[in-house]
Formats: sequence, C-alpha cells, structure tokens
Amino acid sequence: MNLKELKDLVKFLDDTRFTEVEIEQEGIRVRLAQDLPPTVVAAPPAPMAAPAAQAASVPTAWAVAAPAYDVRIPAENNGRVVTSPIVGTFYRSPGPDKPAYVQVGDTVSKGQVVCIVEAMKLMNEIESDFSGKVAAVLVEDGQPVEFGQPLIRIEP
Amino acid sequence: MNLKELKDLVKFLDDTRFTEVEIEQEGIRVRLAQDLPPTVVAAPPAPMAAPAAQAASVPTAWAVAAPAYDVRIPAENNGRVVTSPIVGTFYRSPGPDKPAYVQVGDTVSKGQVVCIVEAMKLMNEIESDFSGKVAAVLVEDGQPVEFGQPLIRIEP
Amino acid sequence: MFQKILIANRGEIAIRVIRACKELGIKTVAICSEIDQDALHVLFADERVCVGPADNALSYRNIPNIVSAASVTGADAIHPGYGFLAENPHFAEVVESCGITFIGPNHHVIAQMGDKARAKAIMKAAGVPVVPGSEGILPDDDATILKLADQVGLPIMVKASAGGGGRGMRVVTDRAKLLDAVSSAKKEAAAAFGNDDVYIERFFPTSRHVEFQVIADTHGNTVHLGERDCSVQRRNQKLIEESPSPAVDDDLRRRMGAAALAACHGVGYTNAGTVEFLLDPNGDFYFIEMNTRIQVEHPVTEMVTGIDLIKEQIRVAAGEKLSFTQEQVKHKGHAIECRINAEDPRSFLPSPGIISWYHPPGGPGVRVDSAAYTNYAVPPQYDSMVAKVIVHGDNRAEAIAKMRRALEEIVVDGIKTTVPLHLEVLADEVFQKGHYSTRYLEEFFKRQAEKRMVDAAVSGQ
Amino acid sequence: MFQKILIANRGEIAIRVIRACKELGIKTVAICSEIDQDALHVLFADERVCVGPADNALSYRNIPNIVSAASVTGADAIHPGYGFLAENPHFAEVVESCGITFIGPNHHVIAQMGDKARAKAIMKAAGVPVVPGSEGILPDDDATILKLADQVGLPIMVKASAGGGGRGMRVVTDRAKLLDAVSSAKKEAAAAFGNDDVYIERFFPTSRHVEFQVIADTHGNTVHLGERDCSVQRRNQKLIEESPSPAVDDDLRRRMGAAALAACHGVGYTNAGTVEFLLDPNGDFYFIEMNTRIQVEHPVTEMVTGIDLIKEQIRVAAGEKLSFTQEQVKHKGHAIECRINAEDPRSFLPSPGIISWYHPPGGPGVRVDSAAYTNYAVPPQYDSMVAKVIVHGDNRAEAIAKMRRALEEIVVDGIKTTVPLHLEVLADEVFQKGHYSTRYLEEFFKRQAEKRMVDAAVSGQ
Repeated sequence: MNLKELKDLVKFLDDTRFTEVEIEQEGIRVRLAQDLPPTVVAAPPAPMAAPAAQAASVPTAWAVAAPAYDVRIPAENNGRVVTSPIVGTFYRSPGPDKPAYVQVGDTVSKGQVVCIVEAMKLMNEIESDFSGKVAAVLVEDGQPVEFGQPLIRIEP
Repeated sequence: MNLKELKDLVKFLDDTRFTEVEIEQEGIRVRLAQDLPPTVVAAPPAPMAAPAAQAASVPTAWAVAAPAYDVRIPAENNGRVVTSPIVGTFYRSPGPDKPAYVQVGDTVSKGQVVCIVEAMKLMNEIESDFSGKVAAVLVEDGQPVEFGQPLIRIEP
Repeated sequence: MFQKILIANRGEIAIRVIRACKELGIKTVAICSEIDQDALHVLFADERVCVGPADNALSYRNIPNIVSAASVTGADAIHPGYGFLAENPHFAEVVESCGITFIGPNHHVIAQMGDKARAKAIMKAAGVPVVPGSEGILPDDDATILKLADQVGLPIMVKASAGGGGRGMRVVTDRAKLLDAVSSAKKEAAAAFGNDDVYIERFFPTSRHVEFQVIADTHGNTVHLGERDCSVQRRNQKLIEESPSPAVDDDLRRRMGAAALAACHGVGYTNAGTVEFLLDPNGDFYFIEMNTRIQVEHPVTEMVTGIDLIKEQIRVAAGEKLSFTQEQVKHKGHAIECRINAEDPRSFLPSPGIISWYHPPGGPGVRVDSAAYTNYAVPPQYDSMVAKVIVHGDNRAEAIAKMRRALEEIVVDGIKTTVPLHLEVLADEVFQKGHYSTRYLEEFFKRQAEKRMVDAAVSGQ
Repeated sequence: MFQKILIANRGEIAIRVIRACKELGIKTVAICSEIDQDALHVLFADERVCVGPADNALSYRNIPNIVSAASVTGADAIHPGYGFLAENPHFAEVVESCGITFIGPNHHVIAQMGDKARAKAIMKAAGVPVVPGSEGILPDDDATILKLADQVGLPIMVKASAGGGGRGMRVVTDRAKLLDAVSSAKKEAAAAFGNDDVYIERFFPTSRHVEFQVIADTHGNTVHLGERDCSVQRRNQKLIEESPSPAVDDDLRRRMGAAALAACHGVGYTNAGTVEFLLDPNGDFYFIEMNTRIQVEHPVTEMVTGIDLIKEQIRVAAGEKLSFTQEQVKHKGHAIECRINAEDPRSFLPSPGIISWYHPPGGPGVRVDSAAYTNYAVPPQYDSMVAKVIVHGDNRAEAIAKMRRALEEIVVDGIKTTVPLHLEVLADEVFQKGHYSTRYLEEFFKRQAEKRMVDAAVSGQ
C-alpha cells in the first residue's frame, strides 16, 4: 500500500461512520480511529438559500446587456397569468378592424379565447387557463412575444 | 516512508476527522493522535461560514502547487519567533566543526546571536529580538530560508 | 451582408457565432429554453427569445418557434451551429421558405448526406474511395453472401441496416464463421429494431479518423483547409483533435484533399462542411460520412490556417465569393483542441452542477471557446462540454507542452471535468509519439489499469 | 539550456515568463514580497521565495535577497521582466558575477543605454538619426546659444539637464523669445534641482511614438521584428499599442528597421530590446532611447510575427543562435493591445482592491496576459495594470472590431478599470482612421469634454 492508496482509504473511511479500522498486510499495519459526533436528530436543514441566490447572479458588465424580452413576472403570480405557448406576434383581436377578444374588466371563463399569437402566418388562438376577470393586458397589440411570456392577467 | 511523505500525510490527516492513526512498516512505526474539539450537539450547522472562507482562498487546482517554503506560523506567535531578515542558508553554528550557537532549553538574551544565515558568501549573524528560553529550532541546519521565515522559537 | 442573425443553438458554439457577428457588425438574436436565461450566449447576444421549456425537443429543436423567433425579431439569417437542428433538412427548408437564409448547405444536400447509404453511393460515383461493402442489404442466399464477402475482404463487420448502439453488429475474422454471424446479427436486429436487414463492410481494427475541412461559395469555388485527426475518441465521442494529423504527409494530404473536393463537387456542396475519412495503417483512406455543418473541432483548422471559418461561412451564405483560393491556404505550426466535459474523468458519468470557480488559461497561443463562467450552473439537460481549450505551437511537441501548461492553469471548480484525463493522455508517450488509432483511448485505459496493478504489486512486496 | 530560472518580477510578466519556461521544460522560481504570497505568479511557479516586505525597494528591488534566492534554489538564470531591476546594470553585473545568467544584454550595454546623453552620442556615431539639439549643456554666451538654436531649428524645447516632471522645461516657437526662455528655465532648474544646466532640442508638437523590436544572439545575428505604434499615451504612460503602425509604410519600415539594427550594432547589443523613435508628420524619425529589456507591449509583435519573444530571449541567453533570420520574419495581419489598469477611467486615480469577479474574454484571435483572478486583491503598492488584452485580426479594422467585442466581454468587478476608456477610444473615428500623435489622448479628452458641453446645451434647450 503506497501513500496515495492510504490517503484514498482515509478519505473513503472519513465519509463512513466507522470509528476504528485496522489493516495488516505483508509487513504493513495501519490503524485508524476517529471520534464521530453523535448524530444530531433535531438539526434544521442547512440554510442553502443564500448561496443559491448569489450563484444565480451574473457580473454587472454582462447584466447591462439585458435581453429585449425580459418581461417575466414573479413565479407566484404565474397561476393567474395567461402565457404564450409559442413564439410569435401578439394580437388582441382576430383582425385589424375587429374588436378585441377581451377588455380589462371583462369576465372570462376557462377555455375562452382571449388573444391571438401569430406565428409563421398562422393565427393561433390563445385560450385562458382560468376563469375570472381580466385584470391587465400585459403586451401591446402587434408586439412580438416569446415562449412563456405573460400575456393577460386574470383575477379570480 | 520519508519525511516529506510523512509531513504530507500529517497535513492530509489534519483535515479529516480521524483522531488517531498508526502505521507500522519495515521497521518504522508511526502513531499520530489529535484532540478534535468536542462536537457541539445542539448547535445548528454554521450558516454559510464555509463559502465566505472559501471565497478568500484560491482555487483548489492552484492550491495543489503549494510553495516549497510554506512554513509560516500563525501571526499571533510571531512576537516570540526569530525570523530571517534575509534570504539565504540557515546554519546553527559559525562553522562545520563549531558548536551550535544555541540548543533547545538554552537561555538567551535579547541581542544574542542565535544562528547564521549565509547569503552570497557572507555569514550574517542573526540576533534574538527577545530574551527567554529556546523552545524550538524550526529549520534544519543547511536549509535555505526565505525572508520572514521563522527560525527559532523563544519562550519567555 | 446580413443585418441580423439568429443563432439556433446554445453553449460555446452560439457564443462563437455571436463573436463573429459582433466583429462583422451584425446584430444577433439568441434563442434559449426556460432554464437557459442566464446562459452566456443569452447575455452576449443583442436580443434573446425564449423558445420553449428545458426539453430540447420543445425548445432548441422546436422548428416553428425558432423560425417564428427569427421572423418577429427581423433576423435575415439563421446559423444552426452543430447538433440540434444543424443537419435537419426540414429545418433548412422551412427557414429558406420563409425568406430567411440558412447558413449552411442547401437542404437537398443535407438530406442526401444524411442518408448514409445514399451518401456512400454518391461518393462512389464521384470517385471518392468508400469503405468496401455489400452495397445494400444482404440477400437470403448463402452463396451470394460468401461471394460478396470475398469481394469485400476480411475482416468483415456485419451491421444492422436499422442499427445503432452496437446492436446487430458482428466482427468476422474467419470466413467459416461468416454465415453464423450473419444469422445471429439478423436475429438480434429483428429483436432490437423489428427489422432483420443487415449489410457487410470491411472492418478496420486500427484505423484513424481523419477529416477534411471544406468550404464552398455559391460561385463554384470549393477549397479544403487540410485535415484534422480526431482519433482520440471514447465511444465515438471525440476528446482530442489536432491538425495536422501525425499520420498524414504532404502527398497523402494532397490525395485526401483532392478526394474531399471531389466529394463536394459530387454533391454540389456549398458553405462549410467536413468530409470524414477512415485512414488505415497502410495509408489507404475511405469516405465515412460528410458533416454538413460547422464542427466542434473547427478551431484547430482556424489556428493553423489563420482563417475564421464562421465569418467565412456567413460571408458565403450572404452570396460573397470565398476570400481565399486553395493556393492561398497556408498551414503554419500545429494546433490541438481538448474538450473539457463536465464528466467524471474515470467513469465518464455526467457531472452537472454549479461551477463555483471558473478561470480559463491565458497567454500566447491559447484560445478558449466556452460558455462557462463562475457561478454558472451546468444544466443536466444538454451536452456536457463546458469548454474547448485550443493551443497553437510551432510544432506538435510545442503544442503538447502548451496544452499541458494551459490545462494546469484552468480552474473549473465545483464539478468534475475531463481535465485530469487530458493531462494523463498528454503525458502518455504513445500519444506524444502520435502513434494512435481510434482504439487509442481504450488501450490507454487498459495500460493504465495494468500499470496500477503492477504498482500495487510492487508496493505490496 | 537552463534547468531552472528565477523570475525577478511579479504580475503578468512573471506569469508570461513562467508560461514560456513550462513550455520549454524549465523549472521556475518565483520571488514575492510578504503581501504577494497568493499572487498568481507565486501559485504558478514550481518554487517561491519571499524576498522582503511589501515595499518594492526592500523586496522586488532587493538585489542581495534576489540573488541569494537564486543561489539557494539552484537557479541557473534570472529573468528580470520589465520595471524593477530590469534595467539596473548593477543587478545584471552582480547576477553574472555569481555565475548566474542574466537574461538580457550585457551590463555594460544596459549602463550605456541608461545614460541618455551617452546613448544619444553612441547612436549618432552609429549613423542613427537623433533629435537635433545642442549636444551638451548650453554655454553662458548668448551669441553661441542663438547660433546653436539656428542649427537645431524651431520650435525648440529648453530642458533642464538634471530635469524631470516637466520642471525647467520651456517650448520656444519664436527666436526672439529664446534667451528669456533659457534664463527662466535655468532659474527654475536651479530652484528645483540645485543645478541650472540646460540644453536645447528640437521640439516636435505632433509626433508619433514608433518603436522597433530587436533581438540579437551572441553569435552576431541581429534581427528586427518590425514596429509598434505606442502613441496613445497619457502622461508618457502607454495605453494602447499596435503593430503595424498606421503611419509606417514598407519603405519607411525598411529604413527605420535598418536604423534599429544600426543602433544594436553600434552598442554591441544582445538579447531582446526596443529602439524607440519619434516619428514626425513628415516621415522623419529620430532615436529617443533604447529599452534594454522585454516590454509590456511585446505581445503585439508576437501576434503579427508568430514568434515567441520570451522563449527566444531564453534561448539566446543560453547561447543558442536565433531560430530565424531577418528574411524569415513575416508579418501577418494586425495586432492591438489594450492595457487594463486598476484606475478610474476618468480621473486615472488608482483603484486597488479585491476583484470580486474576473472573467477574461475568449474566442479566436484574443489573448489575455494577466495575473488577475476572482477574489484576487490588487495591492496598492505596485503597478496598476491588471490585464493586457491583445487581439489579432486580418487587418486593422478587424482588430479594432475584435478588441471592442473582447472588452465588452471582460469582467473585472469590484474595482474600477480603464475598460470604459478603451471602449470609447476604440469607437472614436480619429483613432479608427489611425490619425493620431502622442497628443491624441489629450485631444480626445478635450473633444469629449466639448461634446458633453454641446450635448448638455442641446438637451437644455
């Protein structure tokens, strides 16, 4: 057993709960012992939230070049927001001289078409996933939208 | 197992939780023991002390290439250690057949020559900055020393 | 020239294209999946469009969303990078049909080269040597099979037509065992793919993978930029690439280069591509396949020729003539690329996670193409490559020395990478001598395991 | 060849030398001050020796400790880098007297070129054009002064012999005002330096700083590697360097190169060095001084010639012949270097501190020489340069575009740097046209201030 192997062994054992190890082999005897702390039962989970948050940030020099489409809203509100399932152009009405599908204050039911996203010449009708009242239209008529972009906010 | 390997092993074990190690091989028996601070059972895990400490250090890939002369001791002990004011070769005595300036246990007074550091063929006598008893000679005779390297420890 | 290019990719190749566009004064649109919003290609682009969730089938391979993203951002060209949709003829066709330029060859060419049997037939017709084989599936007639086998010559590989992943494959070194091998391969193929068609090809146990970089404009000019040796592979995944190949001399380069150009002419190729050859120890070479896109290892060619392949791709896609002739392509020195993957260097298990400290190597002759940064979370969903380190030296020995010092400098803390494996290979005498085939890595691991056993035995004495 | 080299320096140049040594298989010894123990050059070297406290006079300029460090570590050569002891003839002499090779010219040559008056005389004798002047201090005789002035030609600069920092200096554009200027300069010089000796030289208000890289072996071979234009300076501190110079054509390059070689021969030069010229708008050039060491901006020459100057320095110091002839030096493309300093980009006040996030740019044609890393604390005691970004393009326009995208990528968070200033200069039309003198930066700031005033006035309407 050479030094490297010995270290490997120690490292390996260090992660186990063994407190004493003895090895005897062809002229070499190795004994290892450790005092392990009693297992803490009631210990709270390690508070890893802070580093995770920090890890998500980027250097200021890059953060300046913010993407054009960064209009995401906090996740907790997603449940009441109709988002775009595709990339395309947002329209509030089925045609230029047609009335908008919905206005702020309108009551909508789940499955009702609330807007259109045009992609590759196809008009895709977007249905509301929720029933409720239209609280806000988050994109201007004729603007491009990306996947997952919030379009319309519905209040219960 | 030579001295370098042994030091390596000690350093390595110091970072593990093993409190006792015994190695016996071809006429050499090594036993290492350390008292680890008793683990505090009820205390919650230290919240993020580790990453802060990690941030001040250098990446592991570089830290492996440790400098040859890394024998520094904690700053709080510096007050009682005679350090080398120059770069050169450490000698305990003024000449090969001469007795050492000091031995462990000797009493020295401030200003007394305790060793020599040879640099560019010049023998530079190193005086103690403290009065007290020689507790340890930290460098082997004939070894190179760098600026600020601890040479001799003096106890009051 | 284009005003705005959408890059239908992620990672280092998206960044590579963005860099070229920035230097050409072209605006860029990045696409991303929902989990890639902090990816470096997104941060470096002028605009970004999220095209789907993490699953690449729904995002980076989502043709309608990607084409729509190009439309709504007003991009006039799409660069596909490599992987994902780069060799999808349908994608290229849809892009062109929307009036957007696809930066790559015509979709017919992509389709032809994507069908391996058709590609082989086209190459044979163009006079390019192909791996000898049965040219089609084997009949049910034993006598004909043996006759075909005699034409192909031993050793022979029996392959399932619908095959993949080694199933339905048999290596035959003894003529007497051929018919048994064929029937067992057919059984395995039927079970695995529901199709028992098999064909035979000559098997080359110790060949090299040598590929030629080509580029052609739409004015009839086609040029090759010399070869890359990509024999250091693990299960067909290239790990180290270099140019020139230690096995190719000027005469062989001239002959292989001529074959690569013949391949391009045979299929009416435009834009950048790679003609892959199998090079046997006798110096005979055979067409394997053509990659109709830019490749991961294109930087080694850029380093030895001084030509920016991405910019040239963009220029010829815009209708410009090639900016150089075959005679103007000059090779200088030696370049090596090491792929740094987020993998355990022993088990090759993926090691995604947060890179807690990233520090690329620097100094003269070192190039790093990477999408990594400190605190970047390598997602488990995509390719494990986190960086390409490319070096250029006056000769192969200097390039190896430079790569070793570069990989001693690199820091990718927090995840496991293939850096330690690269350092071991670069220190290996067999690699240093350049005497390797595509089986090199397998043999290297065997030698290492033996060495460890000997070391253990010696230290145990 | 040497077995072990001690690098008597810190920062990026120490790392540059360590990289060259690693690639040549030479062991390295780093020196450091007490505050530099976590500096990158220390981490990258094989051994390190602390040579003194933070104060560089007691550490990086501590000749006995540095030579002793070489002795105790068994180094057989010392590379001085630039700055610190690089041009200290006494250091070179002590090193050689200890049987250690000094990687640089002979200490006599260093001493001769360090004495500006003596250097000028040697150059004149060697047939190298020097700035016309009084060749020595002015006499007390008005008629002789006027006669000398007529020989030199207007405009004239009166300079204190013991001078520095602009004191005892006067620019004279009108012959009638010369004698007054001389007497007031003498008074100022006497007050400032206790020595009223003054001399006169032709004054060039809008000249360029163009320097030639030279290298000579100990076998009589001397070669120049073309020029670098270093006119973009702030108070004699170079900020941007490029090669070739926008103001030098082939004919001028041939003539200036010949002068640079004559300068080397005149002084018996060996190893790498730089001959600095003042180039006036008429295309006349004059020797300013010779730097007897490697320079900060050497990478731009390496990028256009493909020659590794540090390795070549080491080889010729070891007694080898130059690995190339004058004819073999080929220039390709265009290279630019930007010095990234830890300084406020407006006030130029130093900005030491911890770099909380470091990310160098990458991709093709980009080289970074730096000692910075994430969490590195830039000490206030030393030079403020934290990185050199060097790019290579096919031509000047491509090189500028590449530098702009590289500097958009670089991250040096936590301290202020000159990156924003570089980006403004690179976007400036005057710089882009290459029409600049050593007064460029001063004029640039003036133009910027004016522009801000106009903008303010317009927006205030």
